[in-house]
Amino acid sequence: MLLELKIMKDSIVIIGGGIAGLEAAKQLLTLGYTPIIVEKSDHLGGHVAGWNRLFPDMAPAQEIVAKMIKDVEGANIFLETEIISSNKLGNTYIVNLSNGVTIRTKAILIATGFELFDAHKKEEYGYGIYNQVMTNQDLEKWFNTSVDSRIGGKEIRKIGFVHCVGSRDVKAGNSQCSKVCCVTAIKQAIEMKQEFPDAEIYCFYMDLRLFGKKYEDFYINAQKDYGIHFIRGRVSEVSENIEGRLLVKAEDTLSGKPLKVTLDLLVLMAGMVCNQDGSKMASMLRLETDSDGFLRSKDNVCNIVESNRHGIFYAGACTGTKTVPETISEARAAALMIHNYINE
Amino acid sequence: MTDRIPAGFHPFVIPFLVGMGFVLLYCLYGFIRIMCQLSHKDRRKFFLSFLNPKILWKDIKDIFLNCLIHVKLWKRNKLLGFMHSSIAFGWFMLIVLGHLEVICFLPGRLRTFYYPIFFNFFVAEDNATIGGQVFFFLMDFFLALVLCGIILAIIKRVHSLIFGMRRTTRLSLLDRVGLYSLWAIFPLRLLAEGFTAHISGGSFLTIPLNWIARAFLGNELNMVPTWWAYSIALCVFMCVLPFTRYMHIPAEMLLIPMRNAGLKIKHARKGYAKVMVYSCPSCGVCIDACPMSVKKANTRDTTVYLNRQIRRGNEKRIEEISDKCLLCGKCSELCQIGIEAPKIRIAQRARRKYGLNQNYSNISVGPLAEKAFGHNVEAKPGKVLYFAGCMTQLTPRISQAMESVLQKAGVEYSYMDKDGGLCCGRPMLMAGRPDQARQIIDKNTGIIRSSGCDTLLLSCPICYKIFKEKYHLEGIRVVHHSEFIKELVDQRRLSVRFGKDVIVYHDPCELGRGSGIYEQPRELLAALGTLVEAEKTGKESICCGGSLGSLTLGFAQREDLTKNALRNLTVNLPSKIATACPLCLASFSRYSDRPVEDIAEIVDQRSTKVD
Amino acid sequence: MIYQGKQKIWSDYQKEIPADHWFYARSCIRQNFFPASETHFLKIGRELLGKDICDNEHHTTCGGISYHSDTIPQETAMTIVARQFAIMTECGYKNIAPSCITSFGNYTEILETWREFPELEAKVREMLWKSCRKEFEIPEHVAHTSDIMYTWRNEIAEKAKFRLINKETGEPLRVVEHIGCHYSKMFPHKGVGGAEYPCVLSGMVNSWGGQVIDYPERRHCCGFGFRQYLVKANRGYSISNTHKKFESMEPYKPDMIITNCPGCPYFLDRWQYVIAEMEGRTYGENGFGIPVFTYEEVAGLVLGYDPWDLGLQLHQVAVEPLLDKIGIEYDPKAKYLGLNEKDIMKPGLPENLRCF
Amino acid sequence: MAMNFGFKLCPSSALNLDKIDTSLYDKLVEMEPDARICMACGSCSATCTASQFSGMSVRKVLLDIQRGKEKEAAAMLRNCMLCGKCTMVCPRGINTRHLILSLCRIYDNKEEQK
Repeated sequence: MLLELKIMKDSIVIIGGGIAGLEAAKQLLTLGYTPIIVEKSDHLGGHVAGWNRLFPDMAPAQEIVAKMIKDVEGANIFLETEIISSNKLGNTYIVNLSNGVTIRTKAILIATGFELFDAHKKEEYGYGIYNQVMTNQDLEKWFNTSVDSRIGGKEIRKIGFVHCVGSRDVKAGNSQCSKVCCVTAIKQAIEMKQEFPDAEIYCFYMDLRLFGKKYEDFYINAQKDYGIHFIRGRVSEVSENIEGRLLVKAEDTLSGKPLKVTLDLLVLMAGMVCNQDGSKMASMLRLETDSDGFLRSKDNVCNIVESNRHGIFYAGACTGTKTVPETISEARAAALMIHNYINE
Repeated sequence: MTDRIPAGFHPFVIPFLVGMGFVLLYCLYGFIRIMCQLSHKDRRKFFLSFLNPKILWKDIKDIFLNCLIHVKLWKRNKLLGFMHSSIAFGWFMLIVLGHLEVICFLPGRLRTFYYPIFFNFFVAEDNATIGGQVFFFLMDFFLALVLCGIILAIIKRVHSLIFGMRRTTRLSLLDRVGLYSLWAIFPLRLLAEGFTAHISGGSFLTIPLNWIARAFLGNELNMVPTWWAYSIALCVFMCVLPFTRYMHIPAEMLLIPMRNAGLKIKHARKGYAKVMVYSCPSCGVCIDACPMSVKKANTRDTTVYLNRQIRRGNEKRIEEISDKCLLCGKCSELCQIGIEAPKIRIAQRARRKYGLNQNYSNISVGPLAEKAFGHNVEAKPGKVLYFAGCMTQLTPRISQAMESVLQKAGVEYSYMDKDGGLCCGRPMLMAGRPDQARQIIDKNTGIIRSSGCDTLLLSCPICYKIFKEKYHLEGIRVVHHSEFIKELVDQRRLSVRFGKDVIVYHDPCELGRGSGIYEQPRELLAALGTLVEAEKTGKESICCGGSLGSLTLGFAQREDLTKNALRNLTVNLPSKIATACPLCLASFSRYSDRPVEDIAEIVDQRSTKVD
Repeated sequence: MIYQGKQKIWSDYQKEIPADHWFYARSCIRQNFFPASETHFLKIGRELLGKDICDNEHHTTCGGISYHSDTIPQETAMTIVARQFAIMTECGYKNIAPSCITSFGNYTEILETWREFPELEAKVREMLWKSCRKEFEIPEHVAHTSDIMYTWRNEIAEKAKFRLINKETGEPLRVVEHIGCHYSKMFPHKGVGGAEYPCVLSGMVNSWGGQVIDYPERRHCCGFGFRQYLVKANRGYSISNTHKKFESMEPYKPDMIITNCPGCPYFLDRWQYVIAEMEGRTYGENGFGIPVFTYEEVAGLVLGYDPWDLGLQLHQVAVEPLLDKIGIEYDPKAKYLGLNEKDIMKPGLPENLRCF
Repeated sequence: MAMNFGFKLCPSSALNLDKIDTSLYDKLVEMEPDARICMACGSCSATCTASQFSGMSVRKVLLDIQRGKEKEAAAMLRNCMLCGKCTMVCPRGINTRHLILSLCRIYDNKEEQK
């Protein structure tokens, strides 16, 4: 009994303090373990902490994250900390952290998540070059803070959303679909229409992939109630006209004609790519990368949360694009898998 | 009976005279206007019809039976029939008897116009005559009859369900004024005659009233005011009459000879249609009849309100109501007056101006016919041309079953629209665009003529109706597949087996009410399984909700209609719903909890080739 | 426009350009239409900056025109290019500097193709040997002559007599830079500054005092497009593209256009005449056109060479208003005098486009 | 006088959303809000009775009037037979039949308004 208890008190290293890490930590706490969250940034909650409202029910992201953070009060949390090295010793891993702490753990959970595609790489869209080009993440930040030099200076009459920026694009290094951008674009388009009721809003899409619960409703609402224009065609280039407004070119593939429109704001739906720091750390742990650039799971159908190495588990977007609910479910699954692994 | 007032006049008759004069002038004016609106040909037809004794007799018979006795209402609901005929016939008899009294006793006063109405005020009873007693009795009897009717009418306002009506019409303000004044006329007459009964004589109703009144009131001062009140009530009623539903009384008397003369609706708002609209008594039978009424909001779009809005000239509502209707024809079928509401609606739709009009001049018949029938088609007696129609293309199981049945029966046939054809033109017609429909009809006629067939077989009742009514296909028999298969079975070219299915048959609007085919499909189905009936069936069957007649009803708005029609069909727990229309099939299949099949499919499953 | 953003992109696309020892590959079109431009590139390089540039008379066309006009297969183009490399190798050079953008694109494309498909390279070596008995080495560097001029831009600026500044107002001249499509659109990393915001010409303009304008259709093709012009039935399409560019740049009131491709200056210049005569539309001030220059011509002008020595009389659009603006002196009478002072005759004047 | 070179400027086929006139579409949307929810699936075109004669497509009509191409849309609309098949198959439940009627109504063509 005593021995059992000792094992149960094991520490488990969770790399990444986003929603996957937080949720896994909460579950592990409930199961009686001591999770140690190692987060390289200065805050918990990852990307979600910077967002405003979440589809499909427009739940406030910050409240969700705040609740998740509150739920992991018993865990050890190291912010602004990275893993320097890790060695396997028998059944355990010795993990050295940048803050000098060394942890001996039976299991490591990788919850390093994703990284937003660097929209600068799509040079033709002029992110960082034109004053009125922003990303989905910038827009979420603006929803939260109402501060952004790109919005508010001039009157906004026309807004464009470019889907698939850095997704489904071999030349941008990511041939995969980032899954959530379509619904995010529609959500943000609706929110912008609410902010600027007189503005015309255009969504430039290649395919609309609205796979999730109630996502299609967003699409219908956007069309019907908000009059958002959907133009099937990928934006080919963006330039600035003499008034400093954006001239956007695309093909209207449904008409089979080139199309241009002048806009006051262009929002790029930057896709998800694997977190590069996470990948580096994964290669340090001798984990493999899958063909889509994300970390390779033991099996992509039945065993997404397990890696090919004993004692190393995954949760969330480090293994591929995930929605928030998928990430949370996966974090719970990972916690259970870790529990089973330790009790093997 | 002698004159009580030597002058034969009292000022209280003035209101009545004013009201009567107004109504008569108004009706005369209305009649002249209507006549002017008729085309020359129609006007001639109308007046000539009175010279035809057969039509004249029919006019008189129809007016008597419909306007006074309300025979159709009796058939629908006895209490409702009694209520209407007691008021109408009773009042009519009061007027007739009043005149008879004047003729019998004071023939010199007949030209005063008001004597027959206020007879009892102006006369004094002398030595009681037998004739007088008979009249007194009859007058009291009919007054009692009318009063019964009025009481029933009051009850109906509160409890319409007793009269077989779930919903009644919501009355307009003037309608209410008219209604209350109508209600007031007869009790006031009773009072007035009661107060004068000791002078003018009375019978079982008025004499006791006179005793009571005189016992309690004791003087004759009440007499004149009650006659005034009676006259004023008459005046009010007649003055508002042209602006209320009671206009139906004179209008219907014009409508009946017009209909018997064979007039047709040419314009939604003029002539015959106008008389029809004014003939609507707002009884509200069409509200319950309307399949859309399953949703309360739709009740305001039923025929009674269309008529009312047309009378008011509310263009926006007229358009809304006209466009929304499914054109199922049930209101028209149940209408006591015989108002052809679907036709009025189509005529109304036809008034609309379009900035862009369809034109099919680019479609040439030759290549289409060649595509369907090949070169050198030989005319052959007995050869059948099968036209599936647009809607059947969306329910290919019907056309497949039809082909299979035709093959089993060894019928030689051509398939006109196997690779798609033209529309039949009925939807265009229903949308109120007869010129465009005519173009389509002409194209199709060309194709049919070059097929060499002498029978045109249709799977879709929508097509069937227009092919039958609007195409000029002399020498070619137009037949719906339910009739045709029935014939094949009767001629033993196809043998069918009885099965264990319990089948309910849904009458498609265009086939049943639209084309009068009710029995053939039922007889056919009875040979295939146990036939049960729906709650409302035949002429009263409920539209599936899918009708192309409605222009504005959206997909979501039709759901409740279809579900209600299904509820009606399944009261006798059938295991299978049979229909004979691709549109009904598609509508019902969407929501039905049991299989829905076309009659052709059921036949195909249960038939074999006759060796 | 966020200038820092552009600078960041420029820094991402810097190619290695050796300072000296180039094998010069001439351009078919430029030799004929802008002979002075090539001459002045050699003159500036050799005489002013003391560079070693080999101009060998045995090299030929690169085959680019025929290749892009679908008249020869790629293997033929490759063998022609291989022969150029062989001559370069024979002359003892390792870096090739084509004067033509199409050649530059052609060389780059062929080298990239050989890198992907070495068997093709082997085949071409065999074909070259069979046809000419020549062998070649792959050049270490391929740089367009505008790339090289780009590296010289600051030295030229130091030695310049004039700057791209309006003498009257002191304002920098508004310059449209037009880059040949085959410069970096196919291989962005082979161009200075990449494909979206190339800085090869804008770098020169900025160094020489001008101001580059960013107009919406700056990436658009000049309209030449080989088959689009060469097949007469397609010429309407060719000129429409040029028209689109001018319509887009016109609101910015550009003073001049600088180009680095053989076809572009020719078509941007001549189509202005055709548009003026067809539509009555001119794009410069006072009924003139917008003068179009090669980068060598612009370098020559800022260095103070005589405009007529630079061949500017061969332009359709009159250059004099611009020369006046900068303050460059010229002798109007000498405009149509040839090298030997002989009258080369004045061309007829167009109806709508103002010229001298 | 314009000189003839044997070739001409060809007008751009590009759709300029800044310049196109969408008043017809705006009017239609006011009458038929469902016109907005078309997702261009093409069911209507595939089933259209008139399409075999004319290339009629409700999807294209809607797109054309959104892009200000009223003439092209009108050419297609003239072939419609109002058979209602498109309404039957529309996955978004758009009352295409009424939409077509409304559109025919608001076309500003005085000559045809007989």
